Amino acid sequence: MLKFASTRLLSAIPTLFIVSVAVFGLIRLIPGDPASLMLGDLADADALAAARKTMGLDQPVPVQFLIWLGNVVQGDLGRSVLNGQPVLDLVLHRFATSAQMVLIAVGLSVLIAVPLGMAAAWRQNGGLDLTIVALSTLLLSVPTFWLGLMILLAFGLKLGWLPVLGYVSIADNPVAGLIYLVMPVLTLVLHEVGIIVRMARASTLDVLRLDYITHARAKGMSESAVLLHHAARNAFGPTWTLIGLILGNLLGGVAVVETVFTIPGLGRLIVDSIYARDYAVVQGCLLFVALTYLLVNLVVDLLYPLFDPRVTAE
Amino acid sequence: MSLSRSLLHACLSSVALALPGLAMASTLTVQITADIRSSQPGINRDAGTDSVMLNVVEGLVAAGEKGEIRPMLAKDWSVSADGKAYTFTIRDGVKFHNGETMTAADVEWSLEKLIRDPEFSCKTFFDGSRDAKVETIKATDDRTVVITLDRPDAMFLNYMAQAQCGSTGIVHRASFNGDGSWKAPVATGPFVFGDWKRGEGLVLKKFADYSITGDKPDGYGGRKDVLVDQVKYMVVPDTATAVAGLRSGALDVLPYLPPGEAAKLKDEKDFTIVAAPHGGLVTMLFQTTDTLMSNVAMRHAVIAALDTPAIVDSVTYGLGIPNNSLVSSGSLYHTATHDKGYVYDPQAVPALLQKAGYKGEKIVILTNRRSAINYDTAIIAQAMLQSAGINAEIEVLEWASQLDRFNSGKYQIMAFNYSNRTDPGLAYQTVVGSKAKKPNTVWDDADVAALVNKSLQEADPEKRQAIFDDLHARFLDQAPFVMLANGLDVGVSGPKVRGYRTWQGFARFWGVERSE
Amino acid sequence: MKRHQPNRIIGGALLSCFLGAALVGRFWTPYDPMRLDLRSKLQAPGAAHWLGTDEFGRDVLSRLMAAAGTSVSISLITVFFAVLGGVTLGVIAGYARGWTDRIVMALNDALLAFPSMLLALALLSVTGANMYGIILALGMAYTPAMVRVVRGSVLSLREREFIEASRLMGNSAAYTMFRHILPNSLGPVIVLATSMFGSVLLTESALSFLGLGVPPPAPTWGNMLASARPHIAEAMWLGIFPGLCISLSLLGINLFGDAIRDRFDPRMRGL
Amino acid sequence: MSQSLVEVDGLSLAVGGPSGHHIVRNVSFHVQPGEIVGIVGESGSGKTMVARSLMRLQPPAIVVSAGDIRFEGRSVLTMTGKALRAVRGARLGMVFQEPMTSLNPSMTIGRQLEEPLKLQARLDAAARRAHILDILRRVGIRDPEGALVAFPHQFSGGMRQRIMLASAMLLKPSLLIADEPTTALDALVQREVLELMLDMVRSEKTALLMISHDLPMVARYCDRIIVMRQGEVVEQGPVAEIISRPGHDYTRELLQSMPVRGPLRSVDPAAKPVMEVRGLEVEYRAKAGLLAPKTMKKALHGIDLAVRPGEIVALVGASGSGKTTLGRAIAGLVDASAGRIFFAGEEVKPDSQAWRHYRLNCQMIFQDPFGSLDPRMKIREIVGEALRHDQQASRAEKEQRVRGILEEVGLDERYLNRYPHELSGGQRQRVAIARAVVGRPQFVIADEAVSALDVTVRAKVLQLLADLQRRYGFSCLFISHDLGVVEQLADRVVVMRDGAIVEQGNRDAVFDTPQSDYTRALLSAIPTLTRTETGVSLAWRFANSGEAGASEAPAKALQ
Repeated sequence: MLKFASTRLLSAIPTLFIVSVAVFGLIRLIPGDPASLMLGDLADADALAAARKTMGLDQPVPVQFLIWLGNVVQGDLGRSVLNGQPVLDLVLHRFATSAQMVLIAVGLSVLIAVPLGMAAAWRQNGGLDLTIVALSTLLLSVPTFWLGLMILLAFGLKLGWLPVLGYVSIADNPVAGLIYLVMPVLTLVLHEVGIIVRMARASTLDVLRLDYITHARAKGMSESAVLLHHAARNAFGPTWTLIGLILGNLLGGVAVVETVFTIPGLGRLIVDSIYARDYAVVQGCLLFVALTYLLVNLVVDLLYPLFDPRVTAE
Repeated sequence: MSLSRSLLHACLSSVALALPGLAMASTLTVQITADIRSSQPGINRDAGTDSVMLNVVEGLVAAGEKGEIRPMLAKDWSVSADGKAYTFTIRDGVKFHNGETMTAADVEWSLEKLIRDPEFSCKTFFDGSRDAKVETIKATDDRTVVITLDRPDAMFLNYMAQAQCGSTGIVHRASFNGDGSWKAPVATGPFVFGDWKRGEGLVLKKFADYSITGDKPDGYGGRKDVLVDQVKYMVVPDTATAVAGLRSGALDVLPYLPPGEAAKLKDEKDFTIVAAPHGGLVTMLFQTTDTLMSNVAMRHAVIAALDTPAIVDSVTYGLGIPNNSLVSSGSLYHTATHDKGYVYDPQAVPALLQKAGYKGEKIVILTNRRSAINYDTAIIAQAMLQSAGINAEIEVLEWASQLDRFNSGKYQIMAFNYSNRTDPGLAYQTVVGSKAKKPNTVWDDADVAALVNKSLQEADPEKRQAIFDDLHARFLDQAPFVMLANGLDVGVSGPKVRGYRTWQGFARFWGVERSE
Repeated sequence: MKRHQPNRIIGGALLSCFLGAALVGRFWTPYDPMRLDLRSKLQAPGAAHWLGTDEFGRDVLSRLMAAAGTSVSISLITVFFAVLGGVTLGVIAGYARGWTDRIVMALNDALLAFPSMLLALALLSVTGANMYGIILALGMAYTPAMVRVVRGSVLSLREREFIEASRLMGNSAAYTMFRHILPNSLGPVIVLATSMFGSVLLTESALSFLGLGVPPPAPTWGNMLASARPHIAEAMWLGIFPGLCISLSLLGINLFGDAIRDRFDPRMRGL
Repeated sequence: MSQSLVEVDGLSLAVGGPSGHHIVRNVSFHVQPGEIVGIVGESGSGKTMVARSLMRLQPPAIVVSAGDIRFEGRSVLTMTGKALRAVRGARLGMVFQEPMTSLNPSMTIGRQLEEPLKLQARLDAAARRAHILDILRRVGIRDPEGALVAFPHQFSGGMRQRIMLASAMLLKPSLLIADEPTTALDALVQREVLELMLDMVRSEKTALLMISHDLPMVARYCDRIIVMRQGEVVEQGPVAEIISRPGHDYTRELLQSMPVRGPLRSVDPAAKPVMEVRGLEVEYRAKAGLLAPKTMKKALHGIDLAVRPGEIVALVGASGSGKTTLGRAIAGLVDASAGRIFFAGEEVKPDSQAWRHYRLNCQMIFQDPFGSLDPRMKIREIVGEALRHDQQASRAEKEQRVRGILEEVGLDERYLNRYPHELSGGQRQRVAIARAVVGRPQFVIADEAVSALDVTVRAKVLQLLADLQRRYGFSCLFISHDLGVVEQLADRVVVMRDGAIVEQGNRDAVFDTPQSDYTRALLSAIPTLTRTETGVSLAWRFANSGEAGASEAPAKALQ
């Protein structure tokens, strides 16, 4: 397993290299640069040149890339041109914020969606099944920025139960931190439940067809025991892989939800940094996001044998 | 149900006590759409940063309500006969936030450090590349500072007071770390720079030892009474969320609101809308070197097709005042001459188009989504141009990309806002120049450039008035771009807030009260 | 055997409804969807404007009908490019294996490691927000998933006996590829494509929300929804109708997609 | 007569509600305590659904539309859920066909065996464990302690079926239902598992209801037989009576379909071989272990084999013997690591000119008629594709040949434009045969070509293959694990084990006087069949010997 993990990590290096080249090139292809943004309509040629020089943008792009790469290898992701903070600190701090929200949301989604999906599969084609399928499809198709605003208006404004905006880190104050997370998490949960229910239903249907389910019934087990002890774990495998993909994608930041609920997370940092042409931050973030994605999927693969002992981490 | 409801409330309110920012001290909570770039005034800044930092720092002089220069840290000043030496006498007993009393030596050190900093955003105002060069800054005694220039410069004090220059604010040595890097501002303003959580917001605290001067608030000068314990800025990028926050009481002031949003809140009694035009320009720029737009008849055709008052009315939801002159509507120089503007005359368009030899070529209007005014202007203008037979299309760019196009001059028509220019001369200076030297220049005319320079060096108001009248006539004749209105900043304050006003687009928090 | 019959019918009905609206919308709408009427801004649904007017006084129904065409074609073309790219690269990687496979998959993983939304955002900043930019950006963002699916399907098909049978008949690799492997890998491709179709609609909407969607005045459901957001309090209809269009068309596509999946899934067919 | 253990009375089953399509009609039978009864039928006969409905375990879409099932005097159909669950497992045990899917892959053997004990017996944990270890030992698991914490995939198919049996017999039910319990297993393992099962039911006095398509097997072990076809019972009675004097045409047809040895054809032993391999070896890269370096594993050890013109050579052996690998290596689907292949006396090397000629003259029929036909092509395209590289024939001629050969395999014009999934298994295999022979190859490899087919269909397809072979005179390498079929068809038999040839010779020599124990063990699994006037009589060779090659490696991973 160790060997598998290390091989996978090694094989991620070329991928990460491609990511860095792509990010570096892509962001420099975008018109506009941080110098002109800082100067706004005051810009003239001299001022721009001077600002670019202090930002290190006067060098040819390949040279900039090599300098950056050299620093990255030594663990230095550079500093933000926007506010001079070390990119690594910035990324880690923002990631922690996004991650706690995403992990809670995905965790809850799984807890809700998997039983629903299983119930739908168990009563395939029944009223319950049709309702669950239709509802999950509907949830899937409401844009999160819209859903988020509705939730904000309902719980924050109309009912006044929850703070409309602001953010407190769970680390600083666990109770308050959780309260601020309720609405963003709810938004994410409603969306992800839609996706996971469909997968859980499909994989449960596959499993329910198999003989060991009949075998379990033949042993005299009750329906709930059959579903819980025999179907659940085996049906969870494909869902688990999907969860990995969802996590990998969401941990890169949920820019929209973070914008709606004023959460200072990684997604908003990336979007803001793209808008601000904060090259070092965009590069650092996307490299980090790619690494996270690869790591999450590695962890998912390493844990897969828990749900299906036939699969060994090879 | 009601029991559980009240339990929930009890639970939440006990939590609320624990929440920072909801503590009992009187706190004014203010939206900012983006985090500040740095806490170092004049260096690494943008308009939002200036707006926050100018509550913390002060310069020797400040801009007054109408753009005139007022004393701030300087009690008064004198200019030598040759116009090259400025002698400032600083006020007694002004305290820095760390409790130390400000001396002339502090001023010398601070100005020297800022003006010579290669990253100073107003470097070109003071190094001779635009106007005069600052030769020396000397503290001649404990209370006197002398600044000498290489040539006379009528705008020098204006530059000193500019917000983008951080009002050339005076900071204490303790603002820097031992290695010379920036730490945090230790300045003289009415608010002390407090806790800054990057990406979330920051807190300014009342400065108890602030030395009050003047008798009433006057722009960035005058009397500054702090009536709250602290101002808490929260980064809320989404307008709809911010409005919800205002309604729920989580936010007290939204200093910058799209006019459309403000218009909706206008009729609700709880909210106070503050709208004030400033010296900025709301425009649609023409690229006069473009094959199509270089034709004056074409530009006149476009202008004739636009019902500019209707556009202004619509994009500002009735809050803005149409103004086709670069002399801002609030300016002393805005006389009846400057009320003469464009004539909406769709019937005249076909003739003008024919004269211009227009054959239905596509014209692209660039705009962005960051400014609701730019965006709406482009949409309405496009519809008006289309119906007048001009084949206009819209391209929406992300703001930085549009700025890049602006700076390189690569566009046909562009909806664009200039930031606040306090003096009409500065407004003309911004748009006039040589495209060869500076591609983001809009109006490239040597005679006009000479006139603009003259206006900047002229101190006599009557002579200046004549120059501005002449410039406006030429502006209408040459139509280098469409001037729609002056910049408009709309803010809103919540039910508990008293005394919040907006001025020149800045959010100042002295003189603002919050009732509990 | 006849699984989810009602779902399939509902799905088909919804889809044909929207396609019909898109088709009609190309030739006729109650009002000119682009015409501003600054005097009748934000009018609630009524006799004159069945679905109300927007913040520029444009007729919402007309815009929805016009938008159907734009939205549907953006989705269709994007998915088409994702399928084209995905099938080409996936087939090459799956069939060639070895180094070609490794290089294609390393590139693909790199693309996949970006959240698709952010990739689209960055690409759109380069190309500028226009229909072609969106198609390019979303096409690129969606291609990697398609490559993976096609490659997986090709790899499993390679082991099937009818592929060996083709080799035994003396057929070349290229022939086997196009005649046997390609047509048989289309099932999962179609399934993924239907889900992508809906996802494009949503992503385009989210991009509009972040400021980079299809530029006005051309309406899409996505940019209508995004620009309705500030008016949610006093003009709910501005958001509800385009939102309903997206939701219902997505529902239609998903239900229909399930039916297609059943049709293409050999296990389902065996039942 | 004592009360019957099971009484099925006029049972009808329908899909999707009582008025739906009937898959079982008016079935009645009974099982006495301790009796061993077999239900025989081909696919679609409804035998499995009848068996499952005894425990009310049929899929939810299938409902009982008429009739009654009584177990120990109580109606199964009207039992409450609780009562039913008390009967399941405790009084009624079941063994399923597919050992790969009938045990939960994510649960240890120990827990799966413990479940029914927990539910139905009042035993403490220690007693349960002792009981489970005891039964695992009885079914022949060598390391019962280790098995408790092992997962199903760590066992071979035979071992899993033993575990299934242990699970079903754990509570000493009064009836064991075994649904095709050994069909998925190798002939050798099949017999071991069956005999173990019979030992156990006999010693526990448990009645056994065995469902199978394999008439000889049922005949060998059962007291009574129930023959089903298309949802109906056509005949039932004591084994000896049904076998020797079948009362129904269908039963007769089943018996007729059983392979029987024909006269031995003479093949000129001096004739130059059409196809010959010398010293053929195939190596696989063994999966590298955690730290172990990659190693090569030999699947074939220096095989010499020749097939003469017009000869049918059968390649037999248990699974894993290398017979399929040999066939695929000869066809060029697997690269040989050593050795040479000759065709018509000339050596063929991959990618040579001779190879191309060989390629078109050596065709193959695969086992799985689902997998070997491209599901997206019409029948005419599938068969026509084999003529793609024939430059001489015109389009019209090719079309003519396609139609001709399809007619020969018994598929008329209506089938030309159909897709494989619209055909039955037998029809598909006919298409596969048509495709293989339409190009008039000189050599055909048939890899388990009839193994997946029903008995009656198999007989017809075999007959077809034999007819075509006679007509076109191609040589054939017939790979099969089914010695009955081989006995009917082959001229010469080659026995393989562990990648090497154990024995070869003409059919009669190998079948009548096998030289190796391994061959003898293989032969002991099939009956010798003699047709009598009214039916058949069955006899078994080497009934109590030949265990030598039969035992399998314990806990050998199947993957």
